[in-house]
Amino acid sequence: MIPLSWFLILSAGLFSIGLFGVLSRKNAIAILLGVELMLNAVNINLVSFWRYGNIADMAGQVFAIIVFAVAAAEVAVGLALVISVYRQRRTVIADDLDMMKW
Amino acid sequence: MNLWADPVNLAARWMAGLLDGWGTPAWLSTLLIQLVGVVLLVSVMMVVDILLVWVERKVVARFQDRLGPNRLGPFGIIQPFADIIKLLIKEDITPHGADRVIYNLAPILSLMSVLLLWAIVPLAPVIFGVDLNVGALYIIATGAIGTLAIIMAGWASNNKYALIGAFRQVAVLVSFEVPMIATMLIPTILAGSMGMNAIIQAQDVWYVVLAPLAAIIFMIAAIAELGRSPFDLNEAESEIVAGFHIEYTGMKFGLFYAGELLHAFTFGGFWAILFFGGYRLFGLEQLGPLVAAVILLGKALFGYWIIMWVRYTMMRVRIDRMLAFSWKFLTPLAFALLLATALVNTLLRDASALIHAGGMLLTNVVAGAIVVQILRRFGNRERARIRPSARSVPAGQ
Amino acid sequence: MNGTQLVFLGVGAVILISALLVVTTRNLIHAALWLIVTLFGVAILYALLNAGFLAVVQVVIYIGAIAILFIFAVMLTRKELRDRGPQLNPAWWLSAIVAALTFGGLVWMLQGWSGLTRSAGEIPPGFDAVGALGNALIAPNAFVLPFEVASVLLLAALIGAVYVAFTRK
Amino acid sequence: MTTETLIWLIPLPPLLAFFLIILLTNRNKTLSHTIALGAVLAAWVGAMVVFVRALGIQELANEPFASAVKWIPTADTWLKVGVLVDPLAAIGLFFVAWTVLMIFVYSVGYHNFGQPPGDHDVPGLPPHGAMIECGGHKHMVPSVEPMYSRFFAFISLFAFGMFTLVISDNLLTLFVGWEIMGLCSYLLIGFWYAKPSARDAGVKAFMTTRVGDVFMLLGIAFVYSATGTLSFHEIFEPQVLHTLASVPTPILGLSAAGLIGLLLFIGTIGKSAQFPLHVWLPDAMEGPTPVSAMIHAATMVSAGVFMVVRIFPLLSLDPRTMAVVGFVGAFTALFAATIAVAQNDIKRVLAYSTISQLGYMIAALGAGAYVAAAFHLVTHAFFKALLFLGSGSVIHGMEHGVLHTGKHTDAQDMFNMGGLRRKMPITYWTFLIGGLALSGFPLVTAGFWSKDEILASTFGGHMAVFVTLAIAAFLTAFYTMRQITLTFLGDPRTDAAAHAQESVWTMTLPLVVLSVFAVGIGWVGIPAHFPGIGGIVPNWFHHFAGSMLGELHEVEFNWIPLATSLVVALGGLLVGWLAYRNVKSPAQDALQIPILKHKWYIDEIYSALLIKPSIWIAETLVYQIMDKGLIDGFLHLFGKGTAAIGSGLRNIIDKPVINGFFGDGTANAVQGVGRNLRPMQTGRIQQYMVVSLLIMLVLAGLAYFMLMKV
Repeated sequence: MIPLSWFLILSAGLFSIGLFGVLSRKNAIAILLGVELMLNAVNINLVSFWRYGNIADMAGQVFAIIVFAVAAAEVAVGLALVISVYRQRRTVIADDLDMMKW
Repeated sequence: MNLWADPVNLAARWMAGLLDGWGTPAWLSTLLIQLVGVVLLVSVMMVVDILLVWVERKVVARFQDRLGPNRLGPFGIIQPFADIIKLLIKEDITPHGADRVIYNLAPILSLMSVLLLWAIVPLAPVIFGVDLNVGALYIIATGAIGTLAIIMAGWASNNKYALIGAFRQVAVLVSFEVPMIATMLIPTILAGSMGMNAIIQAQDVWYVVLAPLAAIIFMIAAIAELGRSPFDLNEAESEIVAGFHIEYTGMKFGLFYAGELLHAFTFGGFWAILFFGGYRLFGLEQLGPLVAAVILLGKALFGYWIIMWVRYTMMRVRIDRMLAFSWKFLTPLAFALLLATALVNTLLRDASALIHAGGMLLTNVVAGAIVVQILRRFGNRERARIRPSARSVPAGQ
Repeated sequence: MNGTQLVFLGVGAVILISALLVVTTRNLIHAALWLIVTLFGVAILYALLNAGFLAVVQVVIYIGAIAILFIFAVMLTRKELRDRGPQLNPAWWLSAIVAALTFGGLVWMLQGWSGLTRSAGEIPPGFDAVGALGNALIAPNAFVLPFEVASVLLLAALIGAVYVAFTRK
Repeated sequence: MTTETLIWLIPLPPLLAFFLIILLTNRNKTLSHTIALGAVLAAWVGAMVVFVRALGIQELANEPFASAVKWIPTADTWLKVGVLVDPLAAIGLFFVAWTVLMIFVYSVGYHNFGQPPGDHDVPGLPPHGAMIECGGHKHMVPSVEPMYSRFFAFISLFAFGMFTLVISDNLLTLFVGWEIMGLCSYLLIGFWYAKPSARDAGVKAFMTTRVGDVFMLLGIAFVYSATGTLSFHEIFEPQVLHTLASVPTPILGLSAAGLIGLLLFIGTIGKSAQFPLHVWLPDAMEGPTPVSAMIHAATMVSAGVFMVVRIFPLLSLDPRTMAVVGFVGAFTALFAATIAVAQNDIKRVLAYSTISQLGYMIAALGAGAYVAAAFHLVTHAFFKALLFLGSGSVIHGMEHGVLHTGKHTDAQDMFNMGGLRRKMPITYWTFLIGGLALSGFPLVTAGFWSKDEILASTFGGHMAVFVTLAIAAFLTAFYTMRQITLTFLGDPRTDAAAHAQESVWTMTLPLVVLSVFAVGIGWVGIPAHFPGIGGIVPNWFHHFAGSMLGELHEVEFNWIPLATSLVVALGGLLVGWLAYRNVKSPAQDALQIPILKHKWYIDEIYSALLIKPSIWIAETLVYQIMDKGLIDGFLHLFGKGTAAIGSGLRNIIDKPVINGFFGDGTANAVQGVGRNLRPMQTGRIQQYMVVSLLIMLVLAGLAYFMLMKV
């Protein structure tokens, strides 16, 4: 059978890749893609802990579902923001959106 | 256990024994067996699909007061094969600037999404790919893949019309998925399970009796998701030449076409499963799995016929009207029905089947009456807004 | 080494590779599509973990809604259909180091943990995960409150998104 | 419900009513008086239940109903407050509950509830009456009191104070109730605050009683410092009393007990309007009549006596204190009586008679006649309340007449009355009963028994007191008869009197009830060996109240005091009737001699001795010279000095050092730092994330090494 470590390491890798995407991509949408990857990594952890822990305790799956909801909300609002920013400033490059600097 | 009572499992067991005889490891043999089953199912469906081409063309002809294909074979039954040959031998064009991989992937996905649906269709109590306990959700999921295919096609074609078609498809899907899920949940509530088989087994009384409105809404949403007229905005010929598959030629287009037809047929099947008792018909299914399968396919054909009927008799709707129709009318209605059903079902749980059915029907009738009233008001207001001189339509017309 | 493990390894490889492509491909549409592949892989992982419901929900929500929204947004936010120029920040190597450090740290922490190599317990016969999940979501002594809060969050997100993206005429 | 709990609950309803009316129902007259009456009725029920249960207990004096709670933590003990119902408190509860209830009922009628609001009535003035249209012709009718609800709120608060005082088991809560009543008395005397006379009367009453209260507070403090407790039965422990009696004090060589008794007694002098501090009571008649009846006849002024009775064991330790008490009481009795004979205002006569009757009780206490004093306290409460209410009814009737005739006649001057017995029979008969009780008409009236007991008990040792009281009794009978004659008998001397009419039932009913008590209450205290009827009714009161003191000495019967009381009572009544049978105007009144009319010029003397000097001190000495000259001068000087110092400091230290260095310097420094750090803020969110993550990872690694490796 598959040991728990496989899942965990896999999700760790996925998480790091997502993190890299978030930190390094220029395009705001791409950053959101990275965020999605990270969320999925987290979900893998949750579900595998559910499976490998007490199976009658549904906390893991419930958390996963709530992560789904959060992800959906985050994407909806985030993309809406991106789109409205694009309308305002004709760009979605994160580094060009630095009105907050000195 | 004989061939008549349970052909599939019999064959599977026979094959397993055979493979063991050859000394294949267990997991490999299971894998192979399932593979064979899938191939079998898919090929059967493709054959059905080919027949559907013919059916569609004949029915269109009848609707449009023509004869339709009638040269090749009896009633032109051979015509589809001719079509397939034609498609196969046509030039396969990939437009310049197209995203080659995605462009070629799209038609496959689109057909795949349809075929995936058949994995959970129980042709008979013992003939089914897999009895998912989340079947209803599975339908939506595969629908999502279909949409994905259309978007890929639209985007990869590097063509404005195609892109517009894809956009429309996404908008339609996102907005019509909601009432569809809501109405799918009504049989789920009544049967207490999402599994297709369980739903069918629970339908001693067809759910079209218990929830006619839900059936209607489901059908409308299905048509919208299929992208067939009057909701065929993703390929509205007169506006955006052929929508997402404008650039496709030869067998790729053929795949889209086949996918579309089979999709319609499949949704007819699901309509039958969810609301018309699936393979059950007055105990006839007891005669044997094959009879049951025939019954189901017949019902699916009936649903398909309804879809065609709607398709060839309705005008195309404007996109904004369509979305408004979904968000402002279907979705609230579907959710209201969902609530009412849940409530009544809980109230009448312990009542006799007759009372239960009566209560359900009554709920639906009342809801329907209210809906009709609302629609009349709205229609009259619209008329008054557009043509103040127009007289409002009195009740009963 | 048996079937499931093979499946897992394959799926894992697909996931990681497609994820890497998500964060590196120049073409955003491709990135989104690769994301979809990743999500499929994750869904299969769920299935391996006997969480069928989550697998299907993963497909419905992530692929059916989120990924398509991404593609939508990508298409809406570009002047021409092609992406030119580098898609990574000039300082991408730094973030690469950070990510690598994170991964290393996580793995290092994990291998220090005792329960790492435990294997899954047997699923008791007749255990209905979906039913249990549903009960857990609406049981007052379980997660009904987070569930409701999540629904409110979704509503707020809906309204907020509409408001933000709305073009004032 | 246990009796103790019930006792705790007795004072609460009136307090509740007070707050309810003040805060909520002030606008609604009906609701207000319903609440007040309901509350006082509840208190009445409670009191009666407690009283009856108290009667049921033998040896109530030795094991009274008592319960106490810890209130204020003192160094090592607790200051406890609690309730105590012994025979005395039971009696107090009895008459307080009855009179208060009666007076509440009476007030409803007295303030013309149900009449239309006046045309130009203003809050703060007595109602002028309303013009109503009736059967074609207009005529004036009494109008309802504008501040009706307010009145009931105040008397409810007063009832709370009185009940608290009666049931309290220690001096402190007793004092609290005492002061609450003082406040209410002030508020109610000045109830019609737009009348200057009422205003001044209120202030006067407050000031004068304050004088007494200060001394009383001193006494209480002394008690606490001497015994470490304020609870009665702890003070009255024999050894405590013994120590108190033996400890000498620097003042006049009095013992501690004597000094304490004296101080507390001064409080009584203030409250019960005894001789030097009696001046406030007559002016207090400016208030509405129910107030005069309740506060200034039945309950509050009795509270003074009640307190003295309470502390009697303490008081009786020192003969000199007793002598003072006796002297003050006797003198007040006679002195007030002499003034009363010359007053023309119907209420003032009663006021002075109240003073003199209180003097009676005090004198009796001074003579050691504890039981007699308590007895007279009760009877007097009833018949004096009756008399006051009667006079109020009379005034009411007269005001009717005044309104009717439209002439401006003083509705309180007895010389404007006459012949009212036909107009207002109920008032007449009840007033007559009250009068006879006051003047001690033999055998039938309560006043006779109590007074006779006092005279009898003073006869033996204290001859002077006995004689004084006898004369006072004669005068009492005399002016009572004078009052009755002038008011009710003869013919109407004015149109107002001619058109007076009987009051409403809410006013007459209390009169009747009280008159029953005024007659009947005496029979519980008939001395056992009184000739003829003695011993028919057991001398219940004597046993009950007397059980408070350990030894119980029934006064041995003697003919002389009996004869004296008979003679003075009957004689006084007869003389009064003969003298005023046909007096038509003040001119024909032989007793209108200035010195009596002006109350022995006490007020004038006070104003000359105290008020004018104090005003002079305040105005000239303190204000002009000290305040303006000295203090202000100093202050101005000081102010200038500080201003100079301040400006100096500002120029030397503040501007250069503080502002220049600390203020601007730090500001510039911060600004410079900010200017140099600014480029860090690139506005690029990913940079922020990278940096923060790096730092976090490094810190995490460090922390891990620190924690694990060490």
